[in-house]
Amino acid sequence: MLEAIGVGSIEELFDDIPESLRLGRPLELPDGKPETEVYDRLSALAARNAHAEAETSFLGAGMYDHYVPAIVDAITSRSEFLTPYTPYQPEVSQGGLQAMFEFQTAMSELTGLPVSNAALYEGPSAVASAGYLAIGATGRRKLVASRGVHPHSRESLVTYGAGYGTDLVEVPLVDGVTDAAALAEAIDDETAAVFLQQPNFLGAVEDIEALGAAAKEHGALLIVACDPIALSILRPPGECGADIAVGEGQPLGNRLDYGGPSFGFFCATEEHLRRMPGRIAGETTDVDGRRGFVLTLQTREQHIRREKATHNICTAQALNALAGMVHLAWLGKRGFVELGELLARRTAYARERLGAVDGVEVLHEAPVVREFAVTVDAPVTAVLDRCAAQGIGAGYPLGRDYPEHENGLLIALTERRSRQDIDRLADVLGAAVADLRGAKVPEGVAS
Amino acid sequence: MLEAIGVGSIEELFDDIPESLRLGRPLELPDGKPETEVYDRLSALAARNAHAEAETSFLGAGMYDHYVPAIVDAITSRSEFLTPYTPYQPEVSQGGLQAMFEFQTAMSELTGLPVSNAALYEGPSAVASAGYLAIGATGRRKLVASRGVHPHSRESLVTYGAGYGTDLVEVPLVDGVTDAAALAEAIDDETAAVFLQQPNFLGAVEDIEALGAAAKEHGALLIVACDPIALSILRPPGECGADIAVGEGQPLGNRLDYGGPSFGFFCATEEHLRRMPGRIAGETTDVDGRRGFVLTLQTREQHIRREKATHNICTAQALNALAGMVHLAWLGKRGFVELGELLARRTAYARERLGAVDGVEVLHEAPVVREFAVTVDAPVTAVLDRCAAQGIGAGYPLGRDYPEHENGLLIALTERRSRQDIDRLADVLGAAVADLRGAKVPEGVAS
Amino acid sequence: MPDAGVPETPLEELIPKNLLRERPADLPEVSEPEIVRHYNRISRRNFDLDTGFYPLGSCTMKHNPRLNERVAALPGHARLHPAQEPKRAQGALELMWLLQRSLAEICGLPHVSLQPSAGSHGELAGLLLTRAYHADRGEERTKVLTPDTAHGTNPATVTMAGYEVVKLASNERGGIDLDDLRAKADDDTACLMLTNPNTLGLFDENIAEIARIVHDAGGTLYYDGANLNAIMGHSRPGDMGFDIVHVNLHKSFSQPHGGGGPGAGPIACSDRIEPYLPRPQVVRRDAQNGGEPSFDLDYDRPKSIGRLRGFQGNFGVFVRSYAYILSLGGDGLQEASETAVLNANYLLARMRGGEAGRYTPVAFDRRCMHEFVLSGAPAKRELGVKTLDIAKRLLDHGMHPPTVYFPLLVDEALMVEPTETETRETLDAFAEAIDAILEEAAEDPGIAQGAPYTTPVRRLDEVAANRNPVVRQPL
Amino acid sequence: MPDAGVPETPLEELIPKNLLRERPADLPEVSEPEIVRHYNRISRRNFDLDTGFYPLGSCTMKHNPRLNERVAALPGHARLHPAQEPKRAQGALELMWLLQRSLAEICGLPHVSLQPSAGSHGELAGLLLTRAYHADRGEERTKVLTPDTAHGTNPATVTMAGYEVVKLASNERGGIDLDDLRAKADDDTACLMLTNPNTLGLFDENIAEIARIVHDAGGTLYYDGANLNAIMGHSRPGDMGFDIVHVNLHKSFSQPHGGGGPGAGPIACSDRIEPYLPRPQVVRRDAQNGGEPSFDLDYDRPKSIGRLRGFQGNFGVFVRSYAYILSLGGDGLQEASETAVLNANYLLARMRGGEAGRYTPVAFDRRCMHEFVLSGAPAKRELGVKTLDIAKRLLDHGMHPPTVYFPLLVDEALMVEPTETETRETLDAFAEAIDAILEEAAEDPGIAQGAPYTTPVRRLDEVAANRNPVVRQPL
Ligand SMILES: Cc1ncc(COP(=O)(O)O)c(C=O)c1O
Ligand SMILES: Cc1ncc(COP(=O)(O)O)c(C=O)c1O
Repeated sequence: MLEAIGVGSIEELFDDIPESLRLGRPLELPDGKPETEVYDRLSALAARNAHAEAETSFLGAGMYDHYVPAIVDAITSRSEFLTPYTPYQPEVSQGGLQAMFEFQTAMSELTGLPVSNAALYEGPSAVASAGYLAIGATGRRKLVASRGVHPHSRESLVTYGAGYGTDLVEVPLVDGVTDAAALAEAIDDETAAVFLQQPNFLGAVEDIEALGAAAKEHGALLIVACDPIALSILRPPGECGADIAVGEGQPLGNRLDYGGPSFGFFCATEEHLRRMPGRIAGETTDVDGRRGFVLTLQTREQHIRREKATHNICTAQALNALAGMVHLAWLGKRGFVELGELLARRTAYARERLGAVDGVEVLHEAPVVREFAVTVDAPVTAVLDRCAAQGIGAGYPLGRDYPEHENGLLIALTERRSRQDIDRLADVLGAAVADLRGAKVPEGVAS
Repeated sequence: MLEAIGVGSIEELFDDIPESLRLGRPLELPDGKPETEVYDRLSALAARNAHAEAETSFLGAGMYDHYVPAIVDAITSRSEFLTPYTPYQPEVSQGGLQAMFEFQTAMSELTGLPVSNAALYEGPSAVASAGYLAIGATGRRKLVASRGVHPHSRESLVTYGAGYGTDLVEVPLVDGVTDAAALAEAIDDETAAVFLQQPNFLGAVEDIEALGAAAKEHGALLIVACDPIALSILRPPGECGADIAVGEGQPLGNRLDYGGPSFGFFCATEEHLRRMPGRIAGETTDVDGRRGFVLTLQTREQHIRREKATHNICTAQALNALAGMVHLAWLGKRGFVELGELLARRTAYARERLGAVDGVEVLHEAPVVREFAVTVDAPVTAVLDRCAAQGIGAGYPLGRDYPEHENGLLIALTERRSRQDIDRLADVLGAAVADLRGAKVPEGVAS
Repeated sequence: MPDAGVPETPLEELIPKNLLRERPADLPEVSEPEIVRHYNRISRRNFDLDTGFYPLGSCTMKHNPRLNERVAALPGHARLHPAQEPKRAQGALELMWLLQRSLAEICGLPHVSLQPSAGSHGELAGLLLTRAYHADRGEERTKVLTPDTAHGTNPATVTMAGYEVVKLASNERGGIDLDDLRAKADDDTACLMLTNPNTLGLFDENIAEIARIVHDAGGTLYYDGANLNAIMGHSRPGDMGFDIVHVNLHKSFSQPHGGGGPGAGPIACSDRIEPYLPRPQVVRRDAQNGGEPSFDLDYDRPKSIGRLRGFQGNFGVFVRSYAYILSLGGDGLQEASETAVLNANYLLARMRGGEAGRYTPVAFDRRCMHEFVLSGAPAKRELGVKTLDIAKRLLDHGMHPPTVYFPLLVDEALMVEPTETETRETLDAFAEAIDAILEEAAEDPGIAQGAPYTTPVRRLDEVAANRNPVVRQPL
Repeated sequence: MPDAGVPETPLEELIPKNLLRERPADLPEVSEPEIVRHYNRISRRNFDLDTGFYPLGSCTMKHNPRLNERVAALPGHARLHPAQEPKRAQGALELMWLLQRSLAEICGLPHVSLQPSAGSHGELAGLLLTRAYHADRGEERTKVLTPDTAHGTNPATVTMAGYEVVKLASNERGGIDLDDLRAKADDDTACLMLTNPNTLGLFDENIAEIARIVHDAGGTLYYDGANLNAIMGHSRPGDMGFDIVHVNLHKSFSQPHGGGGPGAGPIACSDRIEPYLPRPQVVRRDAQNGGEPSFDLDYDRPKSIGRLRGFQGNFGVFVRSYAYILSLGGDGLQEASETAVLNANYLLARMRGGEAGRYTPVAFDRRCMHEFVLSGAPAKRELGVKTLDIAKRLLDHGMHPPTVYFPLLVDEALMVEPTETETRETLDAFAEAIDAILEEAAEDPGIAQGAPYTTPVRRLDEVAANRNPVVRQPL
């Protein structure tokens, strides 16, 4: 091949790189390894994680240990879905495009909003992207968010906002839900958007419609971040006056994967269609009149519009969105509702059961779907360690994000956590609290 | 649908079953379970097995813990290979047929015999099937087998032979290999076939050609069962005068799976082509002159020839044979030889290392490829328990199959067992033997 | 390849040169991406159940749940060595024991051996059991009865087991001709092998009488379980009088067919046959002190026919089938059979009308069980289009043809088994495709005769392949 | 659905009715086999890398080893909750730390954050870091320079980060016009974003001078790592003077592209940028008492720009890419780049001749790095066949077209990136296909203009799709 090129060595092909900029030494990385050794090495690392197969986990806080049906893996691992790129050539990408179209349909159904994109990276950055849209759409720069919105989402809003100079005003919770009066107070005619979360971070179901009225009044967009699983039974944001609904898609068909990859969804009213971020599949016909799909409204996108694009996103999370779609199809119309009902009932049971444990107090009494908060009467980190030693991941400590709930604990359920698991949690947690009651947090333990 | 059929209920469709033969009660099995619960139940069972991911295993005895490359799973899990049946309609089965053809080519290369079928169930029954062929081909009924042939193969020969009334004469081993004189003695003009194994059950490489001479002399078929991995470096049976080579295919691309499914291979001289058991893919052309493959020589088979068929096999192990083929392609011509060399060197090292351990004696000094035998100076079952407690599966106890080696231990290697693993085995085994030396086997422990 | 990590001794110093290979096996030498592309490409030249309708009669091409693949791949199953000490393989042994108990309940027979690797292996086991049973009674019998509708493995097994085949005629309802049976069942009869419903998809109502005749003659009754999918939870071979049953886990119990395996063919049997079951047998041992029971491999079976293969059988298949049984449950298995029978009867009803009713009428004009057999004789006679042509033309409709030319009893047979996992829409589409093919053939039989046209290759020259076999790539 | 196992309280008693859904989401209601068939069938309407050549320029469509999927799926990775306490997620944190160290070495920059989810996310991080860096110095700069060859995400990111784009011209060798740069780099310049080799596949030899100019003006230099595959082990962005780099793990580090993601876009940076890196950061803490080091998430970063997303980033992608780095090793990565460059130059050399040389000449007549850009302008002019037509006709040859109409600088651009995992045979076949298409077009341009013909659908009406968007299935 060198001969065909007309060079004497491969080295020569790198001649354009100035001598002084050549590395001139091997990379300080170990030499390549055979597959079997790489497997062993990665297995050894994996073995040092307390994963949800190894402990009974009640961790949630935005990502949930749902059962991912086997067909999700079977379908997403097909080369035909796994290895192509973005469907730039629609004639040979109908599989991916149709899956996107189906996904958009499903997300539109879940959120009650007419248009959906084909997914963004994940939840919090989707919230931030919604903020970006709101600023573009309203020409205003103030954002108002309930403290019920996921802390990661609020942080992302601040990070993203640093670019275009936005203010984020946070509104407190009372009795677990957004303080309606404070929210109304915070919204003014400079407000580009109001952010709520459904259910909120503490698991409470918000009255979106009531809360959103103030946003409407001032011409601010109402943006609702939601748990897609909860939308099986909750009134969809689109029916509560939301302009945009976004969220973390992980609970739909995606593994925990220590936080990613998953997908973010982004749905909106018709009005915002041409401002949407990300890919959108649209239906059309080919020259022979056959139905087909293309990436549509590409003039929104960076590869066409460059600095005038509505967002910079390019590679997104198509495969994860497909996983979500397959999961939804597997659940089916009825099964999806049944899942929501199951969770609501088990969660109600769990809250009651835990609330009855000595030293454990329910943090709020607002309605919940699949997650609820308690306060334990002992240093929560130590309590969590005790539970972990018994093979139980008891939940997410609220202290870092909500200093007002120093010993707060967020407890999440999925269909994988049975009543027996809940009862065991109550016992183990109760014993740990009883033991540690009155104990001081040893210094340096709280992280 | 009932209406279209013209019945009032599904029950009616079962009217042909006489009332007295209806079960008339639900099956005494638990009710159906959702996928997540079935997964949990099966996981719990799996967790109670000491598998080769959980312990460092030196178990072999015919099945080996080789690394199965990830592409084997990727390819064999494709619906297109996983879910069709036998390629009865070749026009839409070219994928499976071509894979069979490639497999036949590879097995023919490995064994040095010109024809191969597309796989049988597994090793020992393939040995028995070779015996059946020999009886048909020679019209004789006596079978002679070295005690170096896998005990399961010899047992299967006896089981199968019960049908057509054969005698199995067993020939002992000396110094780890088949006793040549005794073998020659055992073979006579009534002998249909002589069975050897390469390497034999104790891991020793046999001189097939020398041993086979007596078979030739008396017109008996020489049938060699072989470890396909060892054929990477050993002289192929076809070059040693074998008429038939068979074996257990598991080491090629198949998981341990507690013993199956794997595949058996079956190769022979041209002369036996029309007596071969099982499917055979053959090359041909279609009406447009394109190259294609079909199941060929079907007049050997049960579905065409019924009681005159050369064997009764129907469903075999096509997917496992494909796995074997993919593994071989992944290893490649050079890599396959390198694997054999690696094993031979590590095994030589291991035998020397183990032999130097106090209380451990090498059982034979014959050349070995990947498995060797020792005797421990303590009750072997207790020794194995000690090693297991240290996370080491030290090997296969020979006592049940070879009472003359009551405390014998067969130790197998694959590329997954490193030098460090071998050293650790030596240490742990040595310590166990030292501890248990002179101890009596507690009653009921030896199984 | 990993580093050996040990001295690089020349091979000849480890193994005598005359025992070593002179030239390496001529395997492909290609990169991983090329291997992936090669197999992905050729895979697309296969028709598969996950992509289309596959009504291959007698093969029960039901959906293969992917959950089963997932649980079979758990390291605790997939990387468990078959020679692991039973006390360190309790999960696997318990699973096998549970599967044995489940199959025993489904078959109505108390004992199960999971060892046989497929149906035909189970058949061989069954006849060897029969031989051992008679031998133990000092009897030597030489004949096995099989109906003319029997699957090819039945007579082939008879020969392999050292018996002689005696063929039984069918009666006008597709069942066994009782007079013929009475005439042939005698004290030389070792066994009658039967499928019920039989390969015509018809339940033989005389089964109790048949059992009586065979048993009175001193023979055993063997149930070929290929068609068990029709009757799960409704009727049990053991209750019908069968002594030995094989079950095809790759049919009724959803093990994927893999392009021709793997499968498994466990056998169930009655008390009198039990002593002869293959070795080793999975057993449960109750704890002396009220603790948890344990599971073991029992080798101490002096009357056993011995081993039929290595180790404990196709365990990976057991995992899948046990997962399937757990998923469906007793209620679900019964429902599966009901839906299988419903689907077959619906399709049959549809095909009684239209072109199909005229040119490919049902062979025995009864209601069917889980499958039915049509005769393409009128199509051949009146249209000049053979069953083979219809089958090939179906390929152009994107469907796998039914089993053809079997059972032998039916002229130009088409054996259709839709299974319970197909939708009504799919059944309708199949009926319509057959009608369309026949309609088209009435216009121009040449189209079907030349079919298929849209497949990766077209009709292949099997005669040339047989005459001049090329069974490997030349060097 | 599992049994709730708890009281079946009516939903309205748990959640006020006005907060509940009135009608269920209209999801499909189909059986598992139907779902499998549906997705299997539509999957075959995709072209994919595992089946054919995919020389999509700028996208590095290299082989995706299946080993990586296997290790990513280990329960210790796949079922690890992102909020697991760091002390109970040591394996994951160590893996991330090791990946950070590996990328730092490859990029030649000491610090790495794995948080960004793709290249464009990394770009946004880069500009936010730049802003924070300047702000910390009391500076407010408003402009970001991007060459006219820049990928669309660069200018789009500039806008999102609240900056203004200033475009730089290219010189006659395809590099940055230094005079233009000198003219535009001033104290309002926040950053220059650059790809090197750039999107023409050409290495800008003036990079040291470029860095000097930008740094002298007080700006930062951002490296768009999309083309890192050209130079791994040969040259490092950090050594070239870049302050911030993003790496597309889905390009150089073999994460499968998934039909448009997932990917990951870790960033590496210099010491002076480090204080501003996103939060939390994975850190190693050495044990006080000489024990094993431990790994942690460090939130205590007061100058951090904060979070760009939830939790710790696309960890599953990290597992795959780390497995890839381990598999190849330092030596293998260097060799990968060499082969990528060799393959591109070989293909370019082949395409300098024949019809391609005449109708689709290389845009800048130099040797290339890992990809090259052709101009289809002569083909358009002389044959009436546009780059789009050539691309569509390639589909009929069973190959994926190169990237087309990018970079914008090149008229009728065709951007070809073969990658290191393709064989010479494949490259030859591509060159031959292009020649054949052009030859055919010289005879009859209508063929290419009407292509493709053999694909699941033919050319689609994108105008109609835009004009009247149908973006979901109507109810
Ligand atoms: C009726 C009948 N009997 C026996 C068999 C043989 O079963 P197997 O293929 O599992 O050996 C089959 C299937 O192929 C069959 O359909
Ligand atoms: C040169 C260049 N820059 C940036 C990007 C954006 O990267 P990503 O798609 O990962 O956001 C791409 C790829 O799509 C690219 O090719």
